[in-house]
Amino acid sequence: MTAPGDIVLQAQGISKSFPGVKALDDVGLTLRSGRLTALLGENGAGKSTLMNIIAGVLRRDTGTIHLGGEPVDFGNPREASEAGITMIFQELNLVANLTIAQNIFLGREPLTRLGLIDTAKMNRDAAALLETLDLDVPPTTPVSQLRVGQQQVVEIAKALSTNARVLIMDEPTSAITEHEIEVLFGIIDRLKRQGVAIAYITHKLEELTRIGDDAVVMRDGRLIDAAPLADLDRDGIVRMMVGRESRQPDALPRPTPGAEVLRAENISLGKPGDQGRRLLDSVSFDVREGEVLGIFGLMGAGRTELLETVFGLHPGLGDGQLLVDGEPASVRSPADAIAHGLALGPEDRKHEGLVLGMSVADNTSLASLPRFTRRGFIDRRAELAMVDESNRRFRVKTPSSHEIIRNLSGGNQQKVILGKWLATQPRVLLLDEPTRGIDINAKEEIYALINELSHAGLAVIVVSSELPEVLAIADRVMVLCEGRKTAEFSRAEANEANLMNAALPTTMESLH
Amino acid sequence: MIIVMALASDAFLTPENGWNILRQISVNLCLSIGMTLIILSGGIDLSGGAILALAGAVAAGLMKNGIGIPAIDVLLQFTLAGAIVGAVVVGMVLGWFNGFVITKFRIPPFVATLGMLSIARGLTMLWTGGFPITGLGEGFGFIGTGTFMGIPMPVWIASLLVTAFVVITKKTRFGRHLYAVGGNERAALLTGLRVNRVKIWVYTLGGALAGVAGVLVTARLDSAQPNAGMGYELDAIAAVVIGGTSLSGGRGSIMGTVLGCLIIGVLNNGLFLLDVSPFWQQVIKGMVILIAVAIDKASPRNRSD
Amino acid sequence: MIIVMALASDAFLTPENGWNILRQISVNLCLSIGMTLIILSGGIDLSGGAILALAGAVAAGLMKNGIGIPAIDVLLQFTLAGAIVGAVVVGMVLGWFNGFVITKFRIPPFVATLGMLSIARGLTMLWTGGFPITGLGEGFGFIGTGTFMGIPMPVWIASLLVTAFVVITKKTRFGRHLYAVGGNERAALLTGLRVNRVKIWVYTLGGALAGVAGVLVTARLDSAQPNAGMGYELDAIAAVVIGGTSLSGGRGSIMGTVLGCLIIGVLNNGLFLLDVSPFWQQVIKGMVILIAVAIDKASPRNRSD
Amino acid sequence: GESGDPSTASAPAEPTGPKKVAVVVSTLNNPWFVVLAEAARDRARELGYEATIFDSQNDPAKEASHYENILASGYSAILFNPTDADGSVANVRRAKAADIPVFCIDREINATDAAITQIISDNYSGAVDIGRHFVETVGREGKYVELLGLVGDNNTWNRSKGFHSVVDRFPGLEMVAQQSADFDRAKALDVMESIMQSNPDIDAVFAGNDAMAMGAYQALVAAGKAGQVKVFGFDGADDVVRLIAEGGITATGMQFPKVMARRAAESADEYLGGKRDFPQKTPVAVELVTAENVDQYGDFGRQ
Ligand SMILES: Nc1ncnc2c1ncn2[C@@H]1O[C@H](COP(=O)(O)OP(=O)(O)OP(=O)(O)O)[C@@H](O)[C@H]1O
Ligand SMILES: Nc1ncnc2c1ncn2[C@@H]1O[C@H](COP(=O)(O)OP(=O)(O)OP(=O)(O)O)[C@@H](O)[C@H]1O
Ligand SMILES: O[C@@H]1[C@H](O)[C@H](O)CO[C@H]1O
Ligand SMILES: [Mg+2]
Ligand SMILES: [Mg+2]
Repeated sequence: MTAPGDIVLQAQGISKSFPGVKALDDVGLTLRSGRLTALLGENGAGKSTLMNIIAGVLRRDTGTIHLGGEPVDFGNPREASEAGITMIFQELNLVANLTIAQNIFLGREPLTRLGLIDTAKMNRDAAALLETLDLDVPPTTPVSQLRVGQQQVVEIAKALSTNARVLIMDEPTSAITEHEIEVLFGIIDRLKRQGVAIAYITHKLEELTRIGDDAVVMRDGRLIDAAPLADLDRDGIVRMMVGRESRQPDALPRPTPGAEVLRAENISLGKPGDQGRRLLDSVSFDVREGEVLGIFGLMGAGRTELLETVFGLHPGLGDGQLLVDGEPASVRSPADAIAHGLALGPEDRKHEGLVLGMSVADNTSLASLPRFTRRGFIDRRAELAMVDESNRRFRVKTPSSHEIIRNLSGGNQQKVILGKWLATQPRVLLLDEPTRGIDINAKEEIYALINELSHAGLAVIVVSSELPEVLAIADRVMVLCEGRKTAEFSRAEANEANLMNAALPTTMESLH
Repeated sequence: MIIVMALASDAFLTPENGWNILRQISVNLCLSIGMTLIILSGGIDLSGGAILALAGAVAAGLMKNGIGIPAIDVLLQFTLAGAIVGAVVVGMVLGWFNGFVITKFRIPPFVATLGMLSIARGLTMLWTGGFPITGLGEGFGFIGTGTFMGIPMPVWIASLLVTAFVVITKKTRFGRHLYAVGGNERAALLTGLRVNRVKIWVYTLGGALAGVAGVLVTARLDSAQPNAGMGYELDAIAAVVIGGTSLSGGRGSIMGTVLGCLIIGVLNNGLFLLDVSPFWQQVIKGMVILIAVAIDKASPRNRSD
Repeated sequence: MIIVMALASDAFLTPENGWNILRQISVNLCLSIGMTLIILSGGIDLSGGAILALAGAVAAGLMKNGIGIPAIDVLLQFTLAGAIVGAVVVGMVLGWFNGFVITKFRIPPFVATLGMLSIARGLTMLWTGGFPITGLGEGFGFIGTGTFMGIPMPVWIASLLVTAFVVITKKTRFGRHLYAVGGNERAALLTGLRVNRVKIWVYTLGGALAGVAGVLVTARLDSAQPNAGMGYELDAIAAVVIGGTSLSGGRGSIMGTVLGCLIIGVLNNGLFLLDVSPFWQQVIKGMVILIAVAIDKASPRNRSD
Repeated sequence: GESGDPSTASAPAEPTGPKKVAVVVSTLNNPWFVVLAEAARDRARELGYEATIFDSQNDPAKEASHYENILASGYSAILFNPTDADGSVANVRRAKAADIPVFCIDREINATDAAITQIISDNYSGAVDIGRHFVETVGREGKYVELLGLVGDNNTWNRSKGFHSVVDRFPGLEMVAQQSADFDRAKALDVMESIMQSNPDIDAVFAGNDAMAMGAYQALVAAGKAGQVKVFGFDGADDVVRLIAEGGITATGMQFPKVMARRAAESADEYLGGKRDFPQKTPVAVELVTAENVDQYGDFGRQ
């Protein structure tokens, strides 16, 4: 067993290029036994790429990696995991149709003497793991029935079950609740005591004081600094990340809300295939011109469903009434919603917001093509002019508007989505977790944009799981809990305590 | 490949043989254009060959016998143009039905069109009684065998369709929507595209193009064969895929498909010219499909995931 | 459906007819088991029928003529068991080749197996010279037409295979990995599963099962037909999909496929007993496929997106 | 005529309704067989039977399934057009074991002790006649193309062999291409177009059936060579007969599917009435149809 502080893994001189991008340029990393090294940097800094190389997902172009003093060169994730390196990936990697237990032990299924899978043992072991993680769901539940946050917990369970000596976590807390984060941090402490070396990527700097030991700051594929956390302060880190002083979110003046634009009355939503349960139960709200309405709640409170229902995505299942400018509006599809001036930036950018194989330009204009269409034909010149204007306005960083959007960083993808919707000249903008997985700098740009848009008279609804975010940008906050509206606060009334209080279920009955 | 063939057979590089190949691929090209649209939208169509047969039989039947409506004791006679329109309309209706079933009942396209394959084959048999409909007259035959300004009619028709659909896919809103639906259906839906409407159109157009192909086949043979077009759907899919269109949708082009049809046409033609034994022809054709697609996959532009 | 048929025809519910149906579906069942594995893994196979034909021809050829190795002037003679093993090995090799091409050159399964369809058909013709191989002897015929404990041999063989593959898919690591690869290939890869190895095995098994099906067809007819199994791949896919297995992989089961085969078998059998005209049969069969899948899709357990 | 066993003739006592006769046909995807099957069915009905057509879709395995169904459901006789000379033998034997008489039509099975009788076209001799006429009209020198039918089909090779048994004796007649067009009109058209590229100077085409002869003719029309190149077919389909009269096609071998099918139905009726002495093979001559005698013929038969 290594002593605490011994070097477990050392990477040196790592470089990696993708077509058109140098993602890593001569980067090094040292992971020590029993210590957590935080990787910090803007979107696209190269954090995930570095971790993916260490975990055998990507091949490096140059450089060396030593594990326990021995040089290693992994051709695939299996070789890395056999050598004791386990990674929790930034994007969920579970097989939806398998159960929790089947996912946790995938590839390492316990066998009976006959060589068949020992299902009983597997479920027992999985149940024990779930217990330590405080996830109260039977291990035989198919993963497809879990919320995103619960799935993230299963990912963690899966990683823990490998007993790795190097554990890499790429934004493990981006989708889980405060409570789940606490549990995770408890486990991280325990693993550190057991001598595991941990690499941890996050955009939430406040987590570091709680669990971090060392920090590595990256920018544009280069290593900027590596030091014990104690030697760094928050402002210093941010300065290193973005390469300049961070702009304080100056409390920009808020416009006075105008007339009511959208009113939703008694929105309800049944659970598909289950008559009894309701995902939403008579939720009513309204939003005015120039106003930002925040919707807060824990994971699974039904916020995504609320936006989707308003946007016409559940025509058969939902009921309730929508009024736009006081007139009843029939919204039975997103196309109807758009026709009434609504726009939705979905929670899952990659899978719901963008056609990843299309160019930046084609994605940007996709919702507003009618404006550029004469007798069915697209006026390409007018279209590109709009796209260029939009890219300038939203400061989209891209080599050209013909670049395939898959190659852009998350923050820039999010800005393209905003640009796409603004091109439809909407009245109400619905944004679901618009800053999830986005770096501090890009986040602030997006806050500024939201503010700017509301000054221009747009009504904005923002769903967020981050208290500071809601408090910073919303004029009014509505809280959901288990599909019901539990409270509404004005900007002046809202604070962390009363929001959280309204968001917590009163009955602790679990949600499945 | 073209070079190999040119060296091996003198007849290969004659202009006459060029027209020949183009005429021969024109039917597959019609089907393949429709198949390209369908595959771009993220679907697949196994019923093209069967719709072709029914449409051809309908064209021939309308031309030759008209259609009787016993209830009011009327016999409708059709002109050449009327019969052709009738065939294309039949293709459209069956294609529309494919799209309807796929979008409304969410039946996977593979299965829905497999069902249609069986249905259309049965309908063709019912319409023809199992007998070819022959002797369709000069005018009809001209479409299949005539030339206009020295260019065979089927080549004209196929070229016009290629041009039209290159423009449709590249320059129109419908074309853009097609790529978006095939690239990411959920995102397209959330962006307000009428995904189902796009899909229904795609299958309807596919059916219409199969109808045109049916008219061409019938005109070339001066006869509607009940078993026409058997297996043509697989040729069309092969052409589309060899032409670089991704089976998962959203990526590819009509011009690629034209190239795919040409490769298959040249291969078929060349193997005959070289008088390769029919047994070996099958083996070689299979190999060439594999090699063509493997090369395409290995090219840098397609290395993405 | 079974009820409708039973009411309409007395002959339908006899025990004899029951064995009949089971015997008739046994070949399709072998192919469909392989197809289920392949579809569960996220692939598709169009070459099953062609491999069936080649394997059947190989079994018959080995039985009857052995194989000569001219270089060393040796003629290898094969026993019954040897010939059967030979056929299954041929199926495995071609299946393996499918898997190899799919994983190594990343050719879409649809295309790779379409190429193999052509290759295997050509090889069958080359092996047989286009003529059936007949007169294979009692022992061989017994496999196709004999009974053991009152149960037809093909039913025994199919049942054993069903049992084996139910266990394999449900209880072994390979089976679990199969579902994982089909359900989320990237997750399976990142979890350290040997995705390519799983896929190659799946296609190899599919080939082996096509080989078994080839032996069964040949034994039933006491003759290997060069054009055996034409179009069987589509029947197999239909059975798998009707049985509730998702064409996008990761969801479904062998028992579902057994049900799918039964539905198709009962349908074929019943339509004949009811004296439905062969032309209408095709129309009805297409309709039933659509309806069966639509009902399956509408059932609550499948309402997920 | 040793087939049939009188003691089993009265086997299944069917108290009510007419007896049932099955017509099992290799495929309905070719009008030739549609004519054949419908003629057999209609004749059986005329004779007072219930008659049903079973389509084997060119697949002996499907044919085997039909046999099983038929044997399980009380049919009295099978009028049978086999998918394959070898592949169908086992089926006929199974019927024989169940005491159901089988009467083969048009295509043989390679067994003489299984069917009651086989009423078949004499393909080989018919093709010999065509070969003779070919040499007479084309001459002893020239280039020709042969279009084969389905390469897995007996008739394909019987016709080819019969033809070559004559033509190959004349070394001046050179076969410049031999390709399969699967008995299919559209395939024959494509194949012929391609062949003519490398062999623009052919004198004749021999096609293994009339559908292919028509496809080849269509290619010649398109190339402006109809009439120059002599086309020979086999079957006696109505468009070929018409073209022989018009001079577009040189000759075909007339088969008599309706005659054969009716005779099979009548034989079955006689068998069920007690008659037992049938010849194992009843060859039906294939008649050479040329411009001289074409007025005597119609669609698949004599006027
Ligand atoms: N497969 C790929 N192909 C092309 N470019 C890629 C690929 N993967 C990453 N990149 C590019 O490499 C750079 C580094 O990306 P990486 O994912 O490592 O960033 P990150 O620091 O993890 O960012 P985030 O905080 O957004 O997760 C980015 O410019 C990204 O666009
Ligand atoms: N397709 C579905 N089928 C069944 N249950 C679902 C489905 N989608 C969501 N749910 C359930 O509905 C509830 C509300 O989920 P929803 O995604 O709206 O919550 P949320 O507040 O937006 O949280 P998150 O931030 O995780 O999206 C949860 O209990 C979730 O498990
Ligand atoms: O005799 C028939 C006809 O010639 C038909 O055209 C093909 O199959 C043969 O068996
Ligand atoms: Mg990352
Ligand atoms: Mg949500």
